[in-house]
Amino acid sequence: MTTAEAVRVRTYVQALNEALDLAMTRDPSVFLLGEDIGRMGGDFGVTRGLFDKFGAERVRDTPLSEAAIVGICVGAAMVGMRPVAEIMFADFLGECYDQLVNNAAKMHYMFDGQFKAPLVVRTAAGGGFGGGPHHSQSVEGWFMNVPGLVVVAPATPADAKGLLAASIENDNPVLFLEHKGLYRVKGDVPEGYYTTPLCRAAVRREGRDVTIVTAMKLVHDALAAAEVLAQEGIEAEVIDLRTVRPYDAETLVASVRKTGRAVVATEAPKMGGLAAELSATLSEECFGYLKAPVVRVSGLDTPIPFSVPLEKLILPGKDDILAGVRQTMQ
Amino acid sequence: MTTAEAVRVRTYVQALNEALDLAMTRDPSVFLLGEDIGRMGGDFGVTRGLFDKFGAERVRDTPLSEAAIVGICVGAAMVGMRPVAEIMFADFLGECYDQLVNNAAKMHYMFDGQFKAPLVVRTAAGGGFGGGPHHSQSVEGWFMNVPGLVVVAPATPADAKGLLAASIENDNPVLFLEHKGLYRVKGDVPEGYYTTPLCRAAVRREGRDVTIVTAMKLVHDALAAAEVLAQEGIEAEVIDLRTVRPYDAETLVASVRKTGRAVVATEAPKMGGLAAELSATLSEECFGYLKAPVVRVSGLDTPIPFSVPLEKLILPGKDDILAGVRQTMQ
Amino acid sequence: MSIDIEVLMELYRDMSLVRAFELGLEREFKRGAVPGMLHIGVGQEATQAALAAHLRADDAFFPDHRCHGLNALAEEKHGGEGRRIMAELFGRATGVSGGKGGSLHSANPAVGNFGDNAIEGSFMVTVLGVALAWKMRGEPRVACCVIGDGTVGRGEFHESLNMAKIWQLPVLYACVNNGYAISTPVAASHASGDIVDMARGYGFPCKQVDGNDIEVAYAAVQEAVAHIRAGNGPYFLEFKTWRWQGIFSGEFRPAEEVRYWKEDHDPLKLARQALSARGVTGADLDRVDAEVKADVESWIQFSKDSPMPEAAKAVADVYVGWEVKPR
Amino acid sequence: MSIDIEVLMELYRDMSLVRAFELGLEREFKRGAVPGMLHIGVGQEATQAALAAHLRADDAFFPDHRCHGLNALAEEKHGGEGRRIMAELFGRATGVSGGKGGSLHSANPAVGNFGDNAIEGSFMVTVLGVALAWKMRGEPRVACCVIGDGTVGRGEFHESLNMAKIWQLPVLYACVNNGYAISTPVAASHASGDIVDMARGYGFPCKQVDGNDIEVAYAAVQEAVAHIRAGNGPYFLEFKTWRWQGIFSGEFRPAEEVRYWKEDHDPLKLARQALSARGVTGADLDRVDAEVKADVESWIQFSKDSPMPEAAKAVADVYVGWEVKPR
Ligand SMILES: Cc1ncc(C[n+]2csc(CCOP(=O)(O)OP(=O)(O)O)c2C)c(N)n1
Ligand SMILES: Cc1ncc(C[n+]2csc(CCOP(=O)(O)OP(=O)(O)O)c2C)c(N)n1
Ligand SMILES: [Mg+2]
Ligand SMILES: [Mg+2]
Repeated sequence: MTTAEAVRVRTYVQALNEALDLAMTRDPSVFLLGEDIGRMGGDFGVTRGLFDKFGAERVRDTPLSEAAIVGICVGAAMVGMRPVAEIMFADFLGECYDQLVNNAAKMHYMFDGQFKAPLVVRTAAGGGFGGGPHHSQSVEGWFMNVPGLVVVAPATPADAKGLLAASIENDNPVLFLEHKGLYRVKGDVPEGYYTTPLCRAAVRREGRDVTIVTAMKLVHDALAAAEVLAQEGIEAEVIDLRTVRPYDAETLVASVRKTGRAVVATEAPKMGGLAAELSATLSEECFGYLKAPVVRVSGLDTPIPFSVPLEKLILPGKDDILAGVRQTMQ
Repeated sequence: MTTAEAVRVRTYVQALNEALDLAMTRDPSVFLLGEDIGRMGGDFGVTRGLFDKFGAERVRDTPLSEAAIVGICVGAAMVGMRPVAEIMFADFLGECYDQLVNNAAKMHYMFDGQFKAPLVVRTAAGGGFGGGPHHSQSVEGWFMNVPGLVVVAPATPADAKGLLAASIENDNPVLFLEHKGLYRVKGDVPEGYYTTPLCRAAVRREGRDVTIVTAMKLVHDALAAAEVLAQEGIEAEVIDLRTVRPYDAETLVASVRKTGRAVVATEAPKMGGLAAELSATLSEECFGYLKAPVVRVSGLDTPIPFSVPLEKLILPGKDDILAGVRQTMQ
Repeated sequence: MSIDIEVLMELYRDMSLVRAFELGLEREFKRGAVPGMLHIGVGQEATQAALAAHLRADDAFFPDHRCHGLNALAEEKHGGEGRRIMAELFGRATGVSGGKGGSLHSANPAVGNFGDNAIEGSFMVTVLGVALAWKMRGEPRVACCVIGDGTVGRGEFHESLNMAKIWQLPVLYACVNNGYAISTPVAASHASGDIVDMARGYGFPCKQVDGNDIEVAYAAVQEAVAHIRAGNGPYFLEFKTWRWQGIFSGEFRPAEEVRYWKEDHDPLKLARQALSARGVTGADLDRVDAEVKADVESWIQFSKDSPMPEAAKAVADVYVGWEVKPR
Repeated sequence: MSIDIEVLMELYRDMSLVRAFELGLEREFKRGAVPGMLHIGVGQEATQAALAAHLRADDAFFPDHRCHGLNALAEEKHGGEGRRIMAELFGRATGVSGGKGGSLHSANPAVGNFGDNAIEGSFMVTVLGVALAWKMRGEPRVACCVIGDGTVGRGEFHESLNMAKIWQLPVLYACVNNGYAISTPVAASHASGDIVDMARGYGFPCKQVDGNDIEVAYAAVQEAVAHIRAGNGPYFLEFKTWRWQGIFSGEFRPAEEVRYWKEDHDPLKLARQALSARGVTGADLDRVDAEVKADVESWIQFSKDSPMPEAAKAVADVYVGWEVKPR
């Protein structure tokens, strides 16, 4: 972190709003675009007040044209702007997948470094509120196999602010995942402008017996699980990835080599996503240190159903993490 | 396989063409659509002759509207047709990602089984011919975290035919990946109509010392590597996945439990794709059996450059598989 | 162009049902009984009733996010059960999608309801496939998609209209122009505030009508459906209307605009005026209102009394033919 | 509307250069010296020369897959080197994209070349961002995208034209209608064989011109660029033209059509006629042809003599600021 000041309690939404406000104030090349982000302040209120402060030129409402929203970011970034788009729900990224994967992510490489694509695409990810199959997905797995893209996923208000500021400053295209289940969560947030480094995990809790690697909302479930485990004498180390691609393998590997046990917890389906990458790397890099197989605690391999009790069944939570840890301790 | 007959030598392209021809002959609900698949017979000649045989109604040229091409498949499948689309290059799937991921893959689930989406999207994947960043990608990693989707990837002419027929018969949405480096490859192909079961791997070569799990073009590199290794007294078992999602974990796990060593070889970038899923599952399921960490032999974590020597550097081949195996043998 | 009084009465009843459905639903949503998000179709009843009147059970329609009412009408008209639309919104096992879809994925192909897609507008290309299949099989059916003005921003609008034209597909585009996409006025989103202007370039019939005048809307759908069913290819209808729901809760539109649409140009009021001009008494209409309201209340009760889906449903139907493991 | 003879001579020279470039390139491709795929712009030289004449170094253009010639002209006119476009096609370190891009990703922002995107038409939305940035910064530049008739099938066509209009962005759409997308005739792909018909609904100036008559094409681009630069928002130009290249190798089009375009309506022949009507001799023009041909041959030689990119380039520039490990 740089130049942190007084610390106050803020929600995750407020923290994001502060980051946008401060980034726009210090850098005239930063501007926002997305659906209903202007007067209305965005579907979740992240851009609230910014239209009044910065005007319609820098806080732009768009049509429902997701491909164009991201395309505009890429083009504007090519000529030195720092656009920050809001895609209302992460599920809609399918509409601009080409722009992110084939254009933004490859821009710097395929033109031999002549262009950069310093853009941020913010979006609301994750389930747990009865949003159904098209408003609840955890989409980082769609992008894990895409070199050139950065995927950031804050778990706390302080990180939401610092990582968003860092993402805007960063010269790479950043997909910035905000978990809907965290928007109302409160936490200490330093005043003023600061950045939290990308690609660096945070050890949220130290422990000697098992490492829980996770991100976003499940960080909180993991910490709650760790409390329960502590009462049983099991000391879990909880690591919050913060950036999921490229991620901080060093910190994870060091922790798992220490504890000898690893649980990887992600909300997305188990097969083929972030959880698989983490389990693979930990298994490969900690071979010989591991006392038990890595356990993936993930969403079930299904779409996300609307009905609340069904959604509860398919998404993982504290109890599933507990079960996962116990499995590694056997 | 069902009802196989006389065996002849055919190319992969011819084998695919036979599957389409036979499937269209036996089932009037099968039809084809895509760009330049009619008179021209497709960019790689897979649909050659079918326009003349089946007419413009069942072999439909489309505009450059990839989203619509897949959307049409979904809609037609909802009312009982079995559409087979050609997306000219796999890289263009970014344009129809939403239709595949949010519509086709979730259709059966989110409407409680009331609809099915028995469609096939065929596409040309893979690099190695100087196609550059937008005509060379291995895209299975984009879809590995998508429940509801089937991803099929044949390595031989016989499988190309049998798996395509099976994909068309199957009631799920199938993404069918044809490797451009295999189109001209020849092999024995049974005459007549037959299907090769989905989600079943093939053991291409038996061996006791190490298991190489792979798919598509790299199957051939792995077999070549196994020949070299055999001369050194190392007997490699080579497994061709054939279906990459959902894949045949049972066969892989049994093999690796037997050999105690595993190399996972994929053309796509290492991080976050199919290779990660395989390494994770093998590490988790074969813990205690593994004598060495699973090794991933993959494309480098970069886009695919145009220049031929650079492309050679970033794509894996026989030598990289050899190096990977030797690493597991240490 | 005057409609039979019996037909007009039925249309009134349908509109009244849509309104009762939406108001009852909104009440339950505010009470917390309905999970997720909710888009309410109050104000757009005439459009929905007009579509329901002409679409058959063996046609297909893709409803948008404000079409609970249309979905319920399709159930009632074609041998289904309107209450199963309500139950779906409550996430119950008795819902048309077994509770797995909710507001945005309520489908029942038996009554022609092919389900919404919460990726707004994605079904603009799906509808082509349905229409193509029917055309290939020589079945004179109509495939309809209901899209909002905002949804017209999606690139699929172009791919869809273009391909519907070149293949002369039996597609009815029913564009519900209620002036806004969430908070964004149509004029700020589109090259033209009149969506037909953007559709005309594709060279098939396009018509803009008053979507709140049930007689006009009914006649327009009738003509469009006849055109399509006769094998003449696609038709684009733009219904000018207005939604009462603001941004989720708050009202953000000019007071005069609100007053005009709620007071002067409410589709139900307009229909009542037309009916009383033809001799129907207010008491008769009140009776209709009371009946449909009672129906809706019973549907709400049915929904509340219905069981949640069984746990096994969470992993059912991911694939046809393969099982997914429960936890 | 008559053009200065000096200007016309320069345009002829430019067209001749484009043709020589493409024919030389095609020859080397057939010999196996150029890897990958190749789309040749022979027949479309007038469009490319007209664009090159009016676009400045500080404008931006997104060239399509047949625009090697336009790319080379932009180099030559704005202080770059045409031979670096050739070298890029050979995948050499001296290419504008260091050999990493090839035919479909040759860029050089110093001369306004923002690079092609091999996902046809994806840059139709990218161009909006460039134009928006300039508009926000008050820079009177033009952002141009060159698209084929086939590419118009993409949904981004709609998203792009719509947003260019609502934000009045300085975008020049240069649509090269050569009658086919690979093997598919424009009439089989589009609601109208005249692409302007589909563009007009967006409410900004759209014009269809003979893309093979350099005087007409030149004047059309001049007018469009002036309109845009003056802050009047987007402009759509459709150039009617024809490509000599068939489907990769084979010819599939009617003989009469081939004859018309190659014999009667070849842009170079037309320009020669116009110039000789104004007194320029065939020998003068032949000299121009010989000069540019010699240039192109030297570029080919330069390309062949250039080194391949260094191995380190394979993993360079994936991310700004982070390294990717080599094998
Ligand atoms: C692709 C996509 N983008 C954005 C949204 C979020 N969203 C839901 S409804 C809506 C507004 C739609 O406006 P309109 O089509 O006019 O329908 P209305 O709500 O006015 O009836 C938006 C932006 C979405 N569901 N899908
Ligand atoms: C999104 C996408 N779809 C398909 C292709 C394959 N493709 C390359 S060029 C081409 C035809 C383009 O036609 P047109 O725009 O008319 O350009 P022309 O080749 O006639 O100059 C196609 C289909 C592609 N590159 N990108
Ligand atoms: Mg609207
Ligand atoms: Mg063309």
